[in-house]
Amino acid sequence: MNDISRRNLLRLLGWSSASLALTGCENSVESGVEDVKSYSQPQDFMIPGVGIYYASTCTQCDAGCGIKGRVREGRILKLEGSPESLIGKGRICSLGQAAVQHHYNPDRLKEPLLRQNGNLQPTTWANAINLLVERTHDAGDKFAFLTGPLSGHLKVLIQNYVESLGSKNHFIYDPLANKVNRSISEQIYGIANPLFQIGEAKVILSFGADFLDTWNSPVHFSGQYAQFRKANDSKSRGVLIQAEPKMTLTGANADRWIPIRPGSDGVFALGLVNALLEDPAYSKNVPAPIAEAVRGYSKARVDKEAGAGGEVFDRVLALLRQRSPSLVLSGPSAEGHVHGAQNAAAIMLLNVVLGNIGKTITAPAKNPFPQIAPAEGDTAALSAFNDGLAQGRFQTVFTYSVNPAFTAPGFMKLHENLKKAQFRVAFAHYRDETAEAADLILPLDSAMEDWGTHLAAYQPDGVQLHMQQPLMEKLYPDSTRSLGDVLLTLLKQRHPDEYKQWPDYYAYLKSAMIQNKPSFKDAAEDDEEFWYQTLSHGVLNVKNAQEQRITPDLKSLNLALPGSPEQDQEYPFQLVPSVRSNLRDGRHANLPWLQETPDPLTTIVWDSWMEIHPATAQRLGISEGDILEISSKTGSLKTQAYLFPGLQRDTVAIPIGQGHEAMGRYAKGAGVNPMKILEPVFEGSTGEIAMYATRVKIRKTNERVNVVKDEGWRPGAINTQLNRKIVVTMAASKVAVFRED
Amino acid sequence: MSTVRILGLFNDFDLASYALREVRDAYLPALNRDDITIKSPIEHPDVEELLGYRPAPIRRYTLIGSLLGGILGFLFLASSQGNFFAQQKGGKPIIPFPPDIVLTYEMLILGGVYITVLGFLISAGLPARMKSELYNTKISEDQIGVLVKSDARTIAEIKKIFEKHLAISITEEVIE
Amino acid sequence: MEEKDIRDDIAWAQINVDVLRSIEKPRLSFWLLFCFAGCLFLIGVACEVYQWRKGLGVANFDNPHVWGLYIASFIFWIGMSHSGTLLSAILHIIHADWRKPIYRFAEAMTTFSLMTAGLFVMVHLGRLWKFYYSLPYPNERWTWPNFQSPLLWDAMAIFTYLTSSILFLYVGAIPDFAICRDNATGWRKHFYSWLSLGWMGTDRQWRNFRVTYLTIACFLIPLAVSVHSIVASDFAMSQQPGWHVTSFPPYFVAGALYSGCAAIITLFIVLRHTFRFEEYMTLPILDKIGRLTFVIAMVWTYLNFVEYASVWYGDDMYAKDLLIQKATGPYSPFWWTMNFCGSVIPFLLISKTIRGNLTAMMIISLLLNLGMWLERWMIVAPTFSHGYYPWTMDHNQWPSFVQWGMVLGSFGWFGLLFMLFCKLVPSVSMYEVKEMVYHRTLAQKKYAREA
Amino acid sequence: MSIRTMLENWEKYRTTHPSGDLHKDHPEYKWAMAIDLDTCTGCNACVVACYAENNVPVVGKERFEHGQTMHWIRIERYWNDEDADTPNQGAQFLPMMCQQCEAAPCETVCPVGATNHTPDGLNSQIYNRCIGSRYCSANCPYKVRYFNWYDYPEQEIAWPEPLPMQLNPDITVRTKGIMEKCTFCIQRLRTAQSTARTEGRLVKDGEVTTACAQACPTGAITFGNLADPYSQVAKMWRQQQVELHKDRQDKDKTGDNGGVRGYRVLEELRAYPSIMYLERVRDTNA
Repeated sequence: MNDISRRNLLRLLGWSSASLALTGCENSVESGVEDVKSYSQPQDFMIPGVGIYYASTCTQCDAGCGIKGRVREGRILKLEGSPESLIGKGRICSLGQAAVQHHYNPDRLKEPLLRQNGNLQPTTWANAINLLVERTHDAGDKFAFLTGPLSGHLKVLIQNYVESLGSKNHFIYDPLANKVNRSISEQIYGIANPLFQIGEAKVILSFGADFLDTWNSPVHFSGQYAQFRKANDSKSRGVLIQAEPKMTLTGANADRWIPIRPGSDGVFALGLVNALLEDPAYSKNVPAPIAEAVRGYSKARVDKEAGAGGEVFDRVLALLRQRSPSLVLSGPSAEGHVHGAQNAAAIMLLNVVLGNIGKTITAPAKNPFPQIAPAEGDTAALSAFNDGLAQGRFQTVFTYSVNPAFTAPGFMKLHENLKKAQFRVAFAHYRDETAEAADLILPLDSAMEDWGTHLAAYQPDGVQLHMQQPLMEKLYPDSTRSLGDVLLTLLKQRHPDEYKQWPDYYAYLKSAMIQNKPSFKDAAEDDEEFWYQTLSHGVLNVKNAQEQRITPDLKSLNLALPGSPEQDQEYPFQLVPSVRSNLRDGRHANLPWLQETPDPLTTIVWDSWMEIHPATAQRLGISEGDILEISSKTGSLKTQAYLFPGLQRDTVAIPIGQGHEAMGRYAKGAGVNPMKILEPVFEGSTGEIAMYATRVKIRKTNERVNVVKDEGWRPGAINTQLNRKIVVTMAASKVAVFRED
Repeated sequence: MSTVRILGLFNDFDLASYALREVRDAYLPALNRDDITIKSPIEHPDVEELLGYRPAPIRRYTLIGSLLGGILGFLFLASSQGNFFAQQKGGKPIIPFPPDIVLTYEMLILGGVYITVLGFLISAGLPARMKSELYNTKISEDQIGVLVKSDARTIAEIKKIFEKHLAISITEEVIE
Repeated sequence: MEEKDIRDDIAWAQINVDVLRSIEKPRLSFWLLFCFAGCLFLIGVACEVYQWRKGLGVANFDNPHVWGLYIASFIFWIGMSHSGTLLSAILHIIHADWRKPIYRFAEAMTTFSLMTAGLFVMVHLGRLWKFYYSLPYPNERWTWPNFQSPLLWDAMAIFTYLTSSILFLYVGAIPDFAICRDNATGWRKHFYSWLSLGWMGTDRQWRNFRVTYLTIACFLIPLAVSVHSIVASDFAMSQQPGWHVTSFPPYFVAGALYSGCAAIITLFIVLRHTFRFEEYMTLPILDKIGRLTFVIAMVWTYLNFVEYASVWYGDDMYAKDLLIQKATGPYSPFWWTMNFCGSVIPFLLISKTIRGNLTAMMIISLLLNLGMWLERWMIVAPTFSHGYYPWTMDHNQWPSFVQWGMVLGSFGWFGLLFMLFCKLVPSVSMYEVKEMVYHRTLAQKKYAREA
Repeated sequence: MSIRTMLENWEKYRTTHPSGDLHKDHPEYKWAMAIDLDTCTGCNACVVACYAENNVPVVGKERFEHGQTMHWIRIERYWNDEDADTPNQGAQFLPMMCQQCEAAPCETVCPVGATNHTPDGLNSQIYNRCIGSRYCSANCPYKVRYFNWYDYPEQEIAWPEPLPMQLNPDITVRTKGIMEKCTFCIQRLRTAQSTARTEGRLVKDGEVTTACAQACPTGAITFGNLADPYSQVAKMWRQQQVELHKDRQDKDKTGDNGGVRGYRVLEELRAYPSIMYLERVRDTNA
């Protein structure tokens, strides 16, 4: 590797501007090629009939838990959490378990498809690669790459590739991003993703942050939640208060669930701030202008605008006063409005006032590797991408790990705009909506077959790099490829001299890791040994990662909240496109396990539904199973009604993730997609799509269906225990505390 | 001297019984009372009494049958339960009494009924060969037959008695 | 309407003639009816084939509704069987001679409805092809059925009951087979000679016959009672609300006799009409059965009421909820019909006029049996819909055409058997009618002499 | 010969269960659970784990609508009556699976003895002995037995190629017409037990656990050997003053359990379930 400079090598391998000293490494990386298969082929130490566990990383969501896969006779059977992962701590969620069904899915793409005279025909990889090369070699800025959130060396390769084409159009899109939070945290805390010490908090006030199910790092938070709930002689049982328009799973576990009016989170928070500031103990660390700004938020106003004042307000206030440290979280239902940033700011201000910074809100360790550091997505990226398409600026478009044709709001007309690009390439696992719209579909290895490195955006306790390795032999060895391999091939076309030394992605990764051995392990350790250790443990802890501290900065804090919106007569209801932990943005809709697992709160399976409050339903003469037509300004859809008490009265909720028109046998034709009727409303400061700002009207059709659900059938009533002793509830004050022995 | 069988058919039980009584009172030396048989369309105890006591040992069979059924039944149940993979069910003993008693009861009845029927066939001499005796289809309709087996001389006497009592028809047959 | 009872001066030969007429070569109408029954039966067979291939799901069972019409009909048919025993055995012991013309077909009914009930146990199984696991056959693994299970008691009891009543029926019919033999020609001659075992009406045969017949009758009565109390144990021995009821065994027995008597009335009228048995199946007999039915109906009503009352005052939450559900929930129409047919309709039987009116009696008897069938269904189904566990409570379940088809099929099957019986066995016991007539004449002579 | 066996073991054959002496009933193992409803969030991780571990078939929408679903463990969600207006204290979740009763109502009624009480305290189900009379399910108070109404492995929806490659070879897939239910992951237990036996010891606490307990993100499910007094689960049962052989716990006799949360569902039916739940807690100040 003499012909390329060392600095350049580090850039290629993703360690550039690493803040840790890297010792030189001169060993050849050709070795180990024959090991590529070795982790998925039966080996001499593999006893038939005995399961062996291989470490890897879960890619089902961006939390990035470490997993261990049980392999028998060369087949991956089941995934468990990896105890060595600081995120999952040996636990795993339903979503993660179902990853094997992505791998074995009957609808997986099994061959490259090329659009010839209108319809998609099978083609060869060689042919496909040639096409990619020729369509991109002079694309320059006419090339755009839309991906989901990325981290690790795949990110490096993608970015290197995009820039090697001389394009700046790499869009990172996450339909469920909490971008607003991140930017406001950036502004106030100086850190986009602070750590929330849920286990330490004595009381948690969460504004729609569904941290047990869908928010940030659910499995990690669930582990902390267990501590939070556990009372021992040192600490009492934590109290959870959830304020949100539609009950999430976290809300369902709250000691007090408050159905506040959608978007009024900021008002509620500022009301609390205002009330707290009367006490000098709290007012001391708040600058005067802010104290001034919040003065207006009286209890009365909270009551009027949030619909949650009075006795509830006092209870919350009292709890926050009595119990410290507390923790206030802001979730999607707070950000998803025009004034989302203000809501978030207000909530974080409340944290500052309560003095939670440094106690329950701490800074993560500094990530020394900016190049492989997680790049989180947002929805503004989609808008930008869509605009580019609309203006015809992009001729060649790649998509990977996103399905914009499904997740993009209807008003964007993204499906039409995609047609304006001449050459659309989808790196995909399924023939989903986006793939169907592409000219070239390239089937990728499943997460059980692929290599990779991952760094979590939400990384508790230091910095931990998660390795992803194949858990078994490829199911379709000749027809699916790893995106890393493809990118390397393409990069070799651009810069042969730089990349020729790595025959494939595996070799690239291995040399990369070995290059950076000193930042994880003892530099003296043998390379091969280090590599084997890395793979067998699946995680690498960065040695002495640099600690950070948060110093809240309350200057330039924008708290200008709008008054309560006047009643919209035509569109009387606020639409909540709720997130289902199983389906998320819809990418998991083709997994039978997840379709069959009942939604925790409604117990409905295999379908979509609209939740409406029983009282409201009664007023409108709606009963369970009625087919309703829900229309917004931009569109309408039809789905079944489900009477659900966990709603603010003028709110209705439709879960995201269903309503696929393609993708596979399980997803196709099940339910509806509420994203299609979102209004073109954007968050003021970040330009994010305001997910919770759509207003709808409801029309009852005369169709009716049986709601397919797991709970028992009660004519016109919610599902109760009928006075049987099934689930028993005890008052926290009564619980006997046992000393741990 | 040859043995002869004679069957006299009478119109009703009264005539038949008069005839029988006379045959009985005639004190024919060679006539064995057990050689007299009555054949009738319906059962008629008082006529049979003229022939003196004749046993019907069914009840003995019944007793034996039901005892066997009961005892063997219980032993079978208990021992098979003991030999079935001896794992408890519902926390009950492996050889539980209430169920076994229910089943024993059934088996007792089963044994009783079966052996009784067996006993019936044996003691009623069924199945019988029709050719072995004189028979007339009128018997199953409405006439009463009296069948006597004895030596030729006695039979001649009896024949007179039958005729005297207006037997409808008299048939004789010589056996060897 | 006063119709005379059986004439005392009727010639015995005449009796033979009248009765033997019924087993002559069948008429066209017989064959038509026979085919109809056959079609019903084939429907049942088709459903079973379909269910066998696809699995029980096609019958629309679900969790928790794991039982349905099959078990309900099973109890119904077992119940039907009890009347035969009642008429032939009990009345025989108490020397009620009016039973003599009608007990034969009642016994046949017993036998055939037991066979039908047996079918339902079969089609109910999830793996019919493995039904023999439930039989105690010796095998090298020493695996036996579980004798603790009331289902096994059922199997045992039904087997005993079926074979015993077949024997009872057969033994009781031997003298009549002899009559047939003496009057038949051709293949029937051989057939009946074989059946009559060479019966010649000798004193020895009659003597043993009398004792045997009486003994079996004595066995049959406790047996019949035990059979239906065991069927009741299927439920009473379980733990479910609405089933775990102490009064179930007598309740079931009463119900059984009840539906049995109703069925007898039906068949009585049918036979009397088709075979022109007015001479023998006389209205006075019908009148007696009518009274008997009414009495049993009242017993049943009482026990039914006792069950409700004990649930109500026992105040067991689960059972009480269930009772309320039965009366108000989705099953309420059937439940009320059941109570109406079972407890109100029988009061019509008080009227002598109605008891003497064939049409009325026909309709009533059918209604009574409808009520009794519903009773069985209302015992089985609601408990599943509203048991202990709130989460699985669900009243949406409804039997599919497969289940209904099998119920139809069972009636077809019963019809086939019964019609065959009518053509092969004299459905009126000739020799006993003769006895009856004979004894009555004797009695009258005696009376005349004394006067 | 059978009669001799019977007479020899007569004493043994006449003992009832549970006798009150756990170690007499289960000298080595008594598998049991403790589920903390305060930390159970109802997230369904256990349900999917069970599908993955036990080859539970997916039945699809139509079958699900007919109530013919197969999930061995289900998350139940209850409301209070007053929640119809506003569920101030959230919902009530409960994972319900076979309670592995010590005196199981399902066992006695099976005509062929396909379900029995095993020496290690499980309620076993012998698939190939089952003839599908469904009496066990009829008599189960918890309705946690699931019947194969169809030949689910044959149903296109359950395991189309190549999904069968995921099936766990340690246990079978079940054909139509037989009953199945939660087994406490018996394949895992047996493996651990035989390993321990070959090493001449008993299974250590934490050496084996069920799929649901292993997955649970909040660790709400504790699984272990109740016969081992030092196991976590035994400690919890002791701590919660719940005794296996009692149909009414002493602490409940006063009417106030003194803040000790342990209880068993439908305990009064005297089935002696092996799963102890810890009462859900709500803070009334909130």
